[in-house]
Amino acid sequence: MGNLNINIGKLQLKNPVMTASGTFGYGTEYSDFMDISRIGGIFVKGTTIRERQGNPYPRMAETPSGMLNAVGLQNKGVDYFINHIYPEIKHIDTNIIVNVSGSTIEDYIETAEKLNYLENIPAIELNISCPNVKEGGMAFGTTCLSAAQVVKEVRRVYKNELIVKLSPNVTDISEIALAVEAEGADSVSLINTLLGMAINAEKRKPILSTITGGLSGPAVKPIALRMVWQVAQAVKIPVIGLGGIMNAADAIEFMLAGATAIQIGTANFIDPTVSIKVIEGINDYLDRHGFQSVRDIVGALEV
Amino acid sequence: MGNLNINIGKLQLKNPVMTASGTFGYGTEYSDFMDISRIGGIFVKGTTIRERQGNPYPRMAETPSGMLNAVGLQNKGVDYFINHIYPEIKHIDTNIIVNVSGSTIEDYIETAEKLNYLENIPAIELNISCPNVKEGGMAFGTTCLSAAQVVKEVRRVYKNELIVKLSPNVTDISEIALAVEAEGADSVSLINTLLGMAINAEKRKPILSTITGGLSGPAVKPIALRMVWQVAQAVKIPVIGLGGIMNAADAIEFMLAGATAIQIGTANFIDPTVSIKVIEGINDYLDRHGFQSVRDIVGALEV
Amino acid sequence: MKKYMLDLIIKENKQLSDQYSLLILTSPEKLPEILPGQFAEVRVDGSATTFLRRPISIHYVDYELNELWLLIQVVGDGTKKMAEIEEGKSLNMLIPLGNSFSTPSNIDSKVLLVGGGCGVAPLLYLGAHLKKIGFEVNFLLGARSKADLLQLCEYERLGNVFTTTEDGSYGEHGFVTQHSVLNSSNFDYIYTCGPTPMMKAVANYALKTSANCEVSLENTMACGIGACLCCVTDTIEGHVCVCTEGPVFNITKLKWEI
Amino acid sequence: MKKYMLDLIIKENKQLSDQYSLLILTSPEKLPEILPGQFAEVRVDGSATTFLRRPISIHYVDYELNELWLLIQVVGDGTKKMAEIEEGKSLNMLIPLGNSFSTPSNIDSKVLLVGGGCGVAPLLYLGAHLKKIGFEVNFLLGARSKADLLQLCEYERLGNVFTTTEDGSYGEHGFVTQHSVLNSSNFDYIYTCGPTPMMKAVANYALKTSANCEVSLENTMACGIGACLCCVTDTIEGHVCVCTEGPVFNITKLKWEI
Ligand SMILES: Cc1cc2nc3c(=O)[nH]c(=O)nc-3n(C[C@H](O)[C@H](O)[C@H](O)COP(=O)(O)OP(=O)(O)OC[C@H]3O[C@@H](n4cnc5c(N)ncnc54)[C@H](O)[C@@H]3O)c2cc1C
Ligand SMILES: Cc1cc2nc3c(=O)[nH]c(=O)nc-3n(C[C@H](O)[C@H](O)[C@H](O)COP(=O)(O)OP(=O)(O)OC[C@H]3O[C@@H](n4cnc5c(N)ncnc54)[C@H](O)[C@@H]3O)c2cc1C
Ligand SMILES: Cc1cc2nc3c(=O)[nH]c(=O)nc-3n(C[C@H](O)[C@H](O)[C@H](O)COP(=O)(O)O)c2cc1C
Ligand SMILES: Cc1cc2nc3c(=O)[nH]c(=O)nc-3n(C[C@H](O)[C@H](O)[C@H](O)COP(=O)(O)O)c2cc1C
Ligand code: FES
Ligand code: FES
Repeated sequence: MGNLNINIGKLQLKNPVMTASGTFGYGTEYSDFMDISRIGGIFVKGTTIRERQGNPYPRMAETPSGMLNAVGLQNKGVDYFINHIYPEIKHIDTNIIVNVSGSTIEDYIETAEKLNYLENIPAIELNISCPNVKEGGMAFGTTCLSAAQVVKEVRRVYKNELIVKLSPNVTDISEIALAVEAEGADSVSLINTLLGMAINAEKRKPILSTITGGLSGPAVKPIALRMVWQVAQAVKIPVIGLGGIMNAADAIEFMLAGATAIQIGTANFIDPTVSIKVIEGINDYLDRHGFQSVRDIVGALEV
Repeated sequence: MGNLNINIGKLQLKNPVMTASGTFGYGTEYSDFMDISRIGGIFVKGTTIRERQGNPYPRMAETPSGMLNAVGLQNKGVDYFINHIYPEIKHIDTNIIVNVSGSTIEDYIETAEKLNYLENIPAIELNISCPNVKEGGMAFGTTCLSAAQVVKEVRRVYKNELIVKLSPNVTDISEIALAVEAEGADSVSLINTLLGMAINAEKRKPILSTITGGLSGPAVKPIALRMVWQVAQAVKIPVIGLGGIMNAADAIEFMLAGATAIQIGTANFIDPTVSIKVIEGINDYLDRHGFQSVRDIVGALEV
Repeated sequence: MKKYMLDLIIKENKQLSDQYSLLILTSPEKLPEILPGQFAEVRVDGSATTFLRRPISIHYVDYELNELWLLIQVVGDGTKKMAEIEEGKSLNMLIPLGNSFSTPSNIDSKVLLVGGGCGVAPLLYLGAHLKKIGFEVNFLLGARSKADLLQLCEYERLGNVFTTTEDGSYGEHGFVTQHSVLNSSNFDYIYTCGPTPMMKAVANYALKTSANCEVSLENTMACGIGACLCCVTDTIEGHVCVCTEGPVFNITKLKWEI
Repeated sequence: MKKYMLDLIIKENKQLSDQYSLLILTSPEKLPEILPGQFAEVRVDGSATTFLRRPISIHYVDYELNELWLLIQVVGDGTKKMAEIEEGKSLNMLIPLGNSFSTPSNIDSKVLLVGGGCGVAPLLYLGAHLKKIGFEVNFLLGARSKADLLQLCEYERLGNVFTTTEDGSYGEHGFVTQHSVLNSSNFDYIYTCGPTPMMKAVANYALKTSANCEVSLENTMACGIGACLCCVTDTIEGHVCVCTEGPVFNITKLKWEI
């Protein structure tokens, strides 16, 4: 039985398996299927300063080994989260991390500031990479300048672990990672979804109401793995890897490539208990290969 | 029976279905399985000024709904092509288009110049987007400046149809498309492969000899479709769409998004006769929907 | 209600036609409580093109025989694989999902269950439930042709069945909303499931006749349990998830143009 | 040789064990000419994780019965689906692919066919071919244990069979290259197929004893017909495709460190 404990900066995880924002609700949606406190961490839905109705439907299209979504950050706003949702989930015995999105830098700052004071929210994940809203999100994550700027401003007000979630829709993701590291990000998570599109040929219409949407699932895994590998080589802060993880082998690949921990997104839809299976699979891998601790496999790729 | 003829600039196609460079050899590899002259055009292997041995093996990894390759432009060089291969294929009654790669601008210029004089090569496809060779290719395709530069220089010496193949590994592909259009590209083709990576968790080693490789197949289709849509909106020259096309519906989606013609790559490995099936499927679609000509569906997406 | 992930075993696969299959599933354990109108998210194995689970209505539950019925219409690869599944194999599903049809508080209410095509599926279980409580159940079932009118004798066992076919091959000729029973009778509660245009026409009729009306909506779903927000519909309360707040909605809640 | 894309029908699926299946395929039409050492690129349907075709050696061809045999070892999802295929279903394949083993010009040559694990597959057809021409055929077959020694009686029908198992459960104990026949006899031609370390050991033996030696290589393949250049191996003539210039190579052509 290997040791699964691992830290991301100040954040202590009982194991490196977490669930990705927007795919796991607030956690409680899955509690019928398993003991969600066994997971290393839960990244809750994208939260914005004010309530958002999100995009019109249809918001989803299935693609080969993946899916496109165009949810568009539907949520009731940070105050509703603090007053109504936080009290319901704060006692879950794992790391609850809030994914923070915004249309302007001020939105990010204000939202982060409010979350700073929640005792049981040890970290936020700054989503500068959502491809599904016109006015913001991804735009911040696609140039070093804007990424650096938003991180700098949020860092000023947010005192706990600051994770910055990077967009894969860029020429050089390491550059962006270095830029946010320089401004005080404690760690980076990647990847968010890739901008994609689906068409119904018979109807000659886009499938999504927004024409384009974010691609996730195993289809993107090779790209995510490459980016985690590149970023892990470039930065000194911990990297959280995600994108298409479906099983323990996938998770281990990300860790070998340099991820300190991983998140599971779309796979939750296929198997709500997948995160538990991945935890067990990693444990089994450590045993079979004689590793004492999961820390030993981080970046252990032999090249 | 709709009319399948369509032009890409001066290039006349009997139908919009072509086969992608690196996936269809020199065409003759497939002639046991079908009459290859029925295809609208054949993009032959990446050709360089001098012979290249390509990358060490393993060069291939299967991924969910796709594959990674790291061939690295293995070919016998342009002179060998002109003297030994061209004579064997020049009588095939379809458009034979040579995919040209290089490590320096001079390589591209010299290669293009030599191909200028081959009567039955009506076009070249400038590959500024190969992710599998260190010294060049993709580097040219990832900034507007370098993309514009290589196109400008090649345009000076190459008089026939000049197609520029774009890299998807960029933040804004329309920008690059506009840059090469401005320098005289007659059309653009997209997408080349996305940079990806595969790891064997049990062995803790990368699967490819080059660590990273190019991702192709249906996994990338949503991304390719989005990029074709974006570029078709941005440029005035024709767009050739490719990336994950497996059947007629996929091909039609690309044309609806704005592609004047399409290429089929990885799907040839799954079904060597796929291009003929796609031609027939497009024809059937035109009939069912009452279109006189395949030209009527180009960009016909209703948004 | 507690949700489960279960592997149910195919006890029987009655291929009703090329296009329709009735799957009768069972389990070594007692089936959980399921309400009429709820659905399952079914995992499809062995299809290269089916990545996500597929939402399928609960057609019927027989607690005595410990049977759960699904009625499958083949429209693509996922439903094709399901429709072809062999007896003895199992299907993995999340169940029971969604809300349910409501029950009229007044036992004298006249109820009508209007189904079109494969949308008839959830109405069998609803009809059985209403009958058990003591309602007189009326079904109005429409389809393209006789071959698409599914499970008729099952419905007939539960109440009065009125039918229409678009080609006139069975019952009255035309659409459900043109059936003469709608002119000759008045209903207090109307439940409907089927193609959206049909449900809108039914909703329209309900509004005109001041009947209470509940519709069962479809939507593109990824999770089926309210986690992804992919399946929203527009209501007077804003965007809500069809998989948790629905699939059953009272038409007064919807922002439908009818 | 002309290549075909054919749907061959499973006449029989002999599940030799959990890990191995022998597929006997047939076709309403006459099978094309196939040479020993050639392979098929088999399409696997109904597996979500298998995207590309899978290269599988021709185990045997019986032109009289119009049968083609494949010997499948389950290593992943693709081979699992193949090994489980039901009789009456069909497999789509590109066939015949690759070059073939050569035939010694001198009929008195002593030939040895050395196979390890599932690498024994192509040697059955090669042995049958050599026997037909008039050679006395010697097989040296190795496996982990008795259960992994496949199709023994088929080989025995064609010539002398020497065996080794790593656990000593059958034949001589150890690896094929430790078998006593290698000390007691001299061979002019050695053909081998199996795990690379085994083939290298065999090649080493061949070099020492000045025997001609041909090996059948594996590689990761996408197209199987020389179009993609994914399957190269390093030879004295540079990178060449295993799917067209191979899978059979004379060891003098390879840049092996042995
Ligand atoms: C609450 C609910 C209950 C349903 N009950 C039944 C039932 O009892 N019996 C039955 O046969 N069908 C039912 N359906 C419809 C069924 O889910 C779809 O027909 C099925 O998902 C199509 O899958 P496919 O792979 O066969 O087709 P695909 O090839 O995926 O697509 C074919 C068509 O189905 C639509 N579709 C694809 N995925 C979904 C999805 N996740 N949700 C909705 N539509 C989709 C596509 O837009 C397309 O038009 C129900 C749907 C919902 C939302
Ligand atoms: C010329 C040739 C002849 C062969 N003959 C036989 C035979 O007669 N019987 C038999 O059982 N097997 C044979 N093989 C091996 C067989 O192709 C692989 O075992 C099979 O492709 C694995 O597929 P999978 O989906 O079961 O496993 P996967 O899950 O894909 O992978 C399992 C293992 O197989 C390897 N593998 C995956 N894809 C390929 C590929 N395209 N080519 C080679 N290796 C791969 C992987 O690296 C991995 O180690 C032959 C291979 C070659 C190249
Ligand atoms: C339906 C859906 C909603 C998502 N919502 C968010 C979100 O609100 N904020 C965010 O940062 N990422 C969001 N994502 C992206 C995921 O967190 C994750 O980065 C991405 O899906 C890749 O991982 P996967 O392939 O494991 O799903 C969403 C993804 C999906 C599929
Ligand atoms: C094995 C392989 C080799 C390739 N070689 C080349 C090449 O030499 N030049 C080039 O421009 N593109 C090359 N490509 C990219 C394809 O032409 C095409 O752009 C890409 O595969 C996406 O299309 P697809 O998904 O239909 O395969 C290659 C792709 C594969 C799979
Ligand atoms: S399908 Fe995920 S919220 Fe409804
Ligand atoms: S597998 Fe494509 S060239 Fe050999």
